[in-house]
Amino acid sequence: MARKGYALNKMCYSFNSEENRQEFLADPAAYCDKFALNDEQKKAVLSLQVLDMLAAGGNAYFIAKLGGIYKLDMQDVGAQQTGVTKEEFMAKLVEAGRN
Amino acid sequence: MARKGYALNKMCYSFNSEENRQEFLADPAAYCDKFALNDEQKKAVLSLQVLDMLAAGGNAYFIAKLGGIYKLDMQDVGAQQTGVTKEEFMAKLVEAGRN
Amino acid sequence: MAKIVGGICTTHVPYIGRAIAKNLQQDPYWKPFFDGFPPIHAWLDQVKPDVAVVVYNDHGLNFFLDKMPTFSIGAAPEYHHADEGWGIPTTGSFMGDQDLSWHMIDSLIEDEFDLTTCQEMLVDHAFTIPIDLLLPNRQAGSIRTVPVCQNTVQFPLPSAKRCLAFGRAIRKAIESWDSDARVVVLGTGGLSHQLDGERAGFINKKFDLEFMDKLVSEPDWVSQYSIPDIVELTGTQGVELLNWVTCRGVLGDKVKIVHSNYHIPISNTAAGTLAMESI
Amino acid sequence: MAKIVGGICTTHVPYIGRAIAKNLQQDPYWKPFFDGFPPIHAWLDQVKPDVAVVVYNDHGLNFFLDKMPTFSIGAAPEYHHADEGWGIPTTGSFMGDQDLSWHMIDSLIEDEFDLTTCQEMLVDHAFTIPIDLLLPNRQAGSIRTVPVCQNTVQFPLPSAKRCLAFGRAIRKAIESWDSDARVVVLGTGGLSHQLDGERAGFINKKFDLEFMDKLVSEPDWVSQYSIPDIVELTGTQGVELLNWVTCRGVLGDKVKIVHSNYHIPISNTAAGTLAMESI
Ligand SMILES: [Fe+3]
Ligand SMILES: [Fe+3]
Repeated sequence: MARKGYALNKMCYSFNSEENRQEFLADPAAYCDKFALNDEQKKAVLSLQVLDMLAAGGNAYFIAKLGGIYKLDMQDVGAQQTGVTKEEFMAKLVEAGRN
Repeated sequence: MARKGYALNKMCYSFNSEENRQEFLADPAAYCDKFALNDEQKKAVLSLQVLDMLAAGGNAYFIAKLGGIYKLDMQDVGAQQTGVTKEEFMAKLVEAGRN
Repeated sequence: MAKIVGGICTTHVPYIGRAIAKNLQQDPYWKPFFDGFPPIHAWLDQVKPDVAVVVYNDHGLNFFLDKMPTFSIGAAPEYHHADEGWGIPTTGSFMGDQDLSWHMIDSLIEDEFDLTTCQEMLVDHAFTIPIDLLLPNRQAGSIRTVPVCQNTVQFPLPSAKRCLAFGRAIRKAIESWDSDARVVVLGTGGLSHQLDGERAGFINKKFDLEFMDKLVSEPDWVSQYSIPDIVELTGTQGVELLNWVTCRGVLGDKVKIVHSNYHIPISNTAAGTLAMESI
Repeated sequence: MAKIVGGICTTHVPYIGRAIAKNLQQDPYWKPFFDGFPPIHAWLDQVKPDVAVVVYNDHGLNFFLDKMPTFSIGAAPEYHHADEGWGIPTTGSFMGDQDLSWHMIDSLIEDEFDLTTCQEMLVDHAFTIPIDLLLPNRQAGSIRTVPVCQNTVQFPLPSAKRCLAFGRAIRKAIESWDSDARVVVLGTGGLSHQLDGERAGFINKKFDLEFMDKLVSEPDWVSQYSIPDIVELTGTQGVELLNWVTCRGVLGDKVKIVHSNYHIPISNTAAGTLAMESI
């Protein structure tokens, strides 16, 4: 997985800079091409599908920087990946503290 | 020594790029200031005194990149540091192979 | 010789930075977590550390996959936080302690730990948030720091056994440092959480509580678990408990608890806090 | 399982790159050095390696003092040379072997070597020149490579004992790699030379010859020397012989010499070459 995701993770690492985040937002597809993402990676990024990014070699810590651009917090991301609403996801977390 | 020489070594590391080498050559003092060299380091660089650069914390491998800018080879640098002519320095090397 | 006054392990969820910035300590969501700190503040007022050795993991600020060290140590005059890309506030800078950094580096490489040395280093929320939690009234320069960064991001990771040995070697290094400084050790991250995949939101309270208990009484207990075991038991990011393991190694054979706290959830994470003193 | 066909240690003086570029192999200054290679070329034609694991040290191309690893390993699809600042010609690129890289990384971290992994990596003259010397007719892709970089630049350095253990662990890794590939190991740098200070030009023929002899017959012999000892005996840059030590570790208990050569000077350096086969 490590080798597969390098280009995607490198793109996400670039999002530590506000200038790069703005460049991405102005034209996400062009920014993906600049980092030579393959089709699978590009499609996952443009559709903002976290599970697909992971399948394409993305590392959770780097993908989180892409989530940050869209103001997705970790509960949004968790809900998307587990196919539940954000409220359901948060309720599940609270539940884990009960037993 | 390591901590003392960081700025000097960082400047020398920048000489891996031709653009930076040209910028240095155009105005060595200004380039030293850009990397925040202290007075001792700056003086050593501007006078091209290798022993002084070493005393100011320079690392031999990084200093060599500065030597490269002035087309000094390792025999020039060796001769300067040991206070002999280049011919004498080279003769000493050949001599080391004899015994 | 320098004195190790104790160690504190605590979570470092980025979200906490926002709660501090907005003064939400008494907010019902945050109160059970922040309530874990006043007893530790009181203890720190007593033991008065001069230097903090902070064992943490970088999350893609200072290190990228082009140069990903297993163990790295800062040796800079100061350390800065910077934009991490996910919109948390950046904090002030931190004074280094280059004497201790180089003493540790010399001692640890002599002891066959293959360090990466960082004479310039950005520190991320995993370094800044625990310090802000523990020293809320910190002035610039009121504590010096040495960052010790462990890879918990790119597999393969160092084993729990290796981290414990690393911590013990750090103890030896600090104790042989010719200084009258008082040193506190931090271990940041965890406890159980998983951010990625179909198991996102996974938390394991039972294991966390046992881990905290054994960390105090029997630190080698965790060495029975491989990295895949730990990921299975605590989640892909729960593996950050390796930073707790290293911190525990620094504290020597026997410790007593100063204070502990455990609360679920902070963001997606089981938030543990554990302050210990060597005995 | 993969087979280790043997190992070759040789100097990597940057200046050699220019001699190759200008075809000076028969020039009187260069001939005694280049004459060391045809017997090794003949041996390589026989043993036909598919992959070269190259143990070398970076001289400030890929690594700066902000992130200086003790041991790092490349895990990239290919490796490029680049401008090193001192005006030597840059060479073509080198194919990686990511399967072997990751297999080595997994095995070495399991064996408690605290690697830095490099999924992108520039290789400097210490990597490129020995390959150019050994495979003068190399086509792009005719050999795959795994760079193994050791810190010999920023003190403290790993001990000779640690390097030997590292080499032995690399042997274990390669031998457990599920592949029918034939692997050659290179160790580059040295032998005695000192570039800096009042002792610039220092060369120690007596020690070098003893070192080459003992490296073959009794590899642990060098472990008696500390890093300051080695600097004293071989010069501040002679300490690059650590790359030879690691290479020797990969070759196992007993080896025989395929060919050896020793010539003073190339630039400021005693140029040693030593090809060995495991027996
Ligand atoms: Fe974390
Ligand atoms: Fe070299």
